[in-house]
Amino acid sequence: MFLKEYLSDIYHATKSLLTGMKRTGYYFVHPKEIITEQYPDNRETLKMADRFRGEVIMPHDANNEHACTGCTACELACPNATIKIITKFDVTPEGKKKKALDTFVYHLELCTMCNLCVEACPTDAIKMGQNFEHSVYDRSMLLKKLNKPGSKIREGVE
Amino acid sequence: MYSQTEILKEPEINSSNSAEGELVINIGPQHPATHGVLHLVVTLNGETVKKVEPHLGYIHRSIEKMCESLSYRQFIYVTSRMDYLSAHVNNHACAMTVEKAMQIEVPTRAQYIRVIMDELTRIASHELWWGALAMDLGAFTPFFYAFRERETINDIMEQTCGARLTMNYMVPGGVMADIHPSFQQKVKDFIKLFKSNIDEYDELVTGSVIFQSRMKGVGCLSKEDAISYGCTGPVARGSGVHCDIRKIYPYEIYKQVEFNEIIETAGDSFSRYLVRIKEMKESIKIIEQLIDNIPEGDYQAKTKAVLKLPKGEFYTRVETARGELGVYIVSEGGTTPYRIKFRSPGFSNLSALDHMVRGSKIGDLMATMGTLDLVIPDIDR
Amino acid sequence: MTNEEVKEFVLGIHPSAVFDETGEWLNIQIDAAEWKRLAKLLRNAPFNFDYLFCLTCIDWKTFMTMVYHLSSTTHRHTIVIKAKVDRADARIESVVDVWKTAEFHEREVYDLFGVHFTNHPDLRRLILTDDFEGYPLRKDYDDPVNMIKL
Amino acid sequence: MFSLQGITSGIQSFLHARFSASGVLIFESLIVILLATTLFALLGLVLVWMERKVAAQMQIRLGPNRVGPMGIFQTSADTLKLILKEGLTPDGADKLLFNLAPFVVMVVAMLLLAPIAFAKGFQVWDINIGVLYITAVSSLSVIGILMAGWASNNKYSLLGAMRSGAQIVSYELSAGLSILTIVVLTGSLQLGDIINAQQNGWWLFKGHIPVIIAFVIFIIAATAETNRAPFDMAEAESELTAGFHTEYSGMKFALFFLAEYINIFIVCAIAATLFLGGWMPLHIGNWQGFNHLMDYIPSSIWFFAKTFALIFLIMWFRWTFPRLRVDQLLNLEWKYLLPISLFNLLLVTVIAILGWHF
Repeated sequence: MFLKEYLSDIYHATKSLLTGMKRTGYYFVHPKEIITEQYPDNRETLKMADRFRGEVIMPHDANNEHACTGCTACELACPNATIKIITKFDVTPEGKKKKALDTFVYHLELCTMCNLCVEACPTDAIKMGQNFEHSVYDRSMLLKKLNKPGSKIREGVE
Repeated sequence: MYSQTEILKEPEINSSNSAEGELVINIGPQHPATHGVLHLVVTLNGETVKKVEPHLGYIHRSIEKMCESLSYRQFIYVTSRMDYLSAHVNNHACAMTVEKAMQIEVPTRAQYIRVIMDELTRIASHELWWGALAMDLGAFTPFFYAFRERETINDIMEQTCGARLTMNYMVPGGVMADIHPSFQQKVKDFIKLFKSNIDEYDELVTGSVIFQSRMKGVGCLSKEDAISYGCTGPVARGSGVHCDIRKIYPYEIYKQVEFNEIIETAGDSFSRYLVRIKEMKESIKIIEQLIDNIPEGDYQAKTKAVLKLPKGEFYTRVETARGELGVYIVSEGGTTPYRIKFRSPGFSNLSALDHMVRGSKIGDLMATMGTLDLVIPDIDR
Repeated sequence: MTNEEVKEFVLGIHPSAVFDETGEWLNIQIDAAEWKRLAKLLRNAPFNFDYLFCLTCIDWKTFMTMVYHLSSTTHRHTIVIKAKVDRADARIESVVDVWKTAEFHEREVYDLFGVHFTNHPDLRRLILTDDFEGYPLRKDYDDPVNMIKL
Repeated sequence: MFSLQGITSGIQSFLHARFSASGVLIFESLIVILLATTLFALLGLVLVWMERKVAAQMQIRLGPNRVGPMGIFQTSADTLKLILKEGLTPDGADKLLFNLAPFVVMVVAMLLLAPIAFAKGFQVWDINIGVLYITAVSSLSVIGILMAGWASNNKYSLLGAMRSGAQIVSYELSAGLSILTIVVLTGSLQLGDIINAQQNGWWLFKGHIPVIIAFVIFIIAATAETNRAPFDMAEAESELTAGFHTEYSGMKFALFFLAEYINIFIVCAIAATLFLGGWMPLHIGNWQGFNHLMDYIPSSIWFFAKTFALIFLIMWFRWTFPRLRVDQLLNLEWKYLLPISLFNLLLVTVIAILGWHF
């Protein structure tokens, strides 16, 4: 009886090991199953999901106009002090002073892509961009100004 | 904070009690098997483990203190950084605590989405654990097979939540955005892929005689000890403790879903392994029940811009992939929590490690640690 | 098993306990000195509160409160025990021999709040370095270098 | 037919015509040293590349694919990097032993090269106790590993070295016993004789089931002796980070790394020689036509094909199985492999005495 157990032990052990080898062997002879993505080579075909959060961007239209009123809702919503909004006072044709965005400072190096600023924005002035290739040689290069030079607020955005 | 010399100072090891013939080795903070920066001071007698003493804190960010200065909308994203493999579930627990305190009714659609996301996260987490466990035992190949499936989940997450690991998708009152139009199809594709591939796991690892001999009878934890050490999740369920929060204190729509709480009674590493493998299948069952029945409606309840919790104490428990996560908020009525405590599952599970591995071999220490499924940021917080 | 039974039981041991049922679970405010005796009795029959799932501390600036969340795996009942400890000389008896999980949790609280647990088998800093000064989770702790203020 | 035998005898007669006997010996030694070193370098590069490619394919990856076509120059680039790296010697290490250890391991691997017949008539030294020589020399490599582990002054290294010692000493037994089955069948310790005995069929096919069992045991023991997964207790990266070579860096590490692969090559070459006929083409009994057809394939190709097939098998093990625990490793040897190989040897002896083999 002992010998029978001993032999069946060996048989089952060998069988289980061969089953495992069959699985790896299967993949060895089926190169089609390879899932490697050759990243820098596939940049042309690489499409990020449209909701992917890579960085905060401020879309500008053809007239170099954005929708940011400088209300600082995003600045307040940000948990990491990533956003700093510097406002200025524009003078409207009627002669009234109006608060407007001067510079939208964005610290990419502090950003955790939590999307809270985008959620907080009442005018949809900012959104999440899909660019993920952020590496630079100097940390200061991660400090960005989101509003383009000379841009102004779009008509009708309050 | 520290001067250069202090950092360079030799780490102090409890050399006072190392008797003749005992060897004290530092496993970690940089070690292939500790999955992060866990530092174990192991006292050995030859190959036999005499004592294991975890030293924590290498990745302590004091999230609890940080949260005290963050608003109730902001603090959720930080919790993704605790147990990063169950980021969704952590966010979920926090959102639920806020909802409970403010009595916000979450729309049914949001509840469905949340539960599906939770279960996907659970599968992804268990996949990673499976691969990492096999790697701890010296088999590299399973890791890649596990990641193949996990990648599909990450793609689904990326498409709907916008991020792959730290999603911050749950907000008080629901979820941040509606599901992506192709979400349901992608999840169904994943289920199909997963069902065809889960057998490979058994072929490659579960059935293997080497794996079984490494796992069976190793790192035993009795039911009483599991409860006393506060173990939860698959660790406790492997010892026969009924502790699935989804079953005993159902939240969201878990009450309406049919699934089994997986219980194994042996209490060794292999039963913990089986619990997790079976749990993945149960999670698939839950997703299958929900994915086609997501009701129409809002994905987010209307909430005020600034959330203020009433004065009081609020505690929520959820089941993460590693066990019971508790969020304990003490509010003074302001916009930020007065004190917040995260009862992390890994912390309690780790405390049982010493008890489990005393007297076994170094290889068993690795196997047991692998089945505890430790995520160090979750332990350190 | 109801809250009333627990109340009655606790009052029998510790007459000056204060109860609060406004929250989700029964809150019992006790004296720190009585805690260990009560813990042992609660752990055993009839209630069998064998599962200590959360052990933490709250700093109320003038005093501190130890909070123990206890649950019974047989009765599925949860209670919260609170014990006031002095802030200058925070001291409470350890419950490691009642619930083993308390060992790590107490060390964590000792580390971050500076509550001294008497009779703890191995009360050392768990997270911070042994020569660290101060208790970071106390409200008056200030670290101008590492803390980011918004 | 192209044959390496022609070249070797050509060189020999060329040298004999010009130099005295001792001069010929010196020249031949120089040639052998040159060839052996080249072979080592080439084998190291090829085997490491092969391992990475095999692993990648099994792990549904591509593997190295940047340096050169299919990444074939990847290992050359790695070697270049390792040569350029600083070789650190830790404080408190026994400097002499620490620096000597990689060379001991390497020299042992080189010595083992001597009796191996790479092709018909292409052999450094057909010593008449070839098999004994192999078993004796191969057990020396453990000294290098123990030296490395001890001299590093590192607890991981020490544990790894001790494990390695226990392991190699035990697995020598069953490896030796499996080799003995062939010696019993052939009646000679000389590798040339063993190969010639397989003229009408390889021992694996001629010797019935006992030889197949011996072959399987030899492969297992060889895997263990070369410290390869699932028996890589000495390195066990999840337990001992890198085991006995934890403290090594730069070229000294590269020597260990190279020696591991050379050892694999050598044990596989020995297995191929003993069980699969070495350079002997596949001959089946007295099927003259078939045998002649097989003879058209050069003997060196036969040898390398067999060896690399066995190397692939060992790599296949590595990328499939989890690692054994140290006590299970010894259990496997003492409870399973050793009794089986003892019994097996008895069977083979009976077969050999009664002449039951083909």
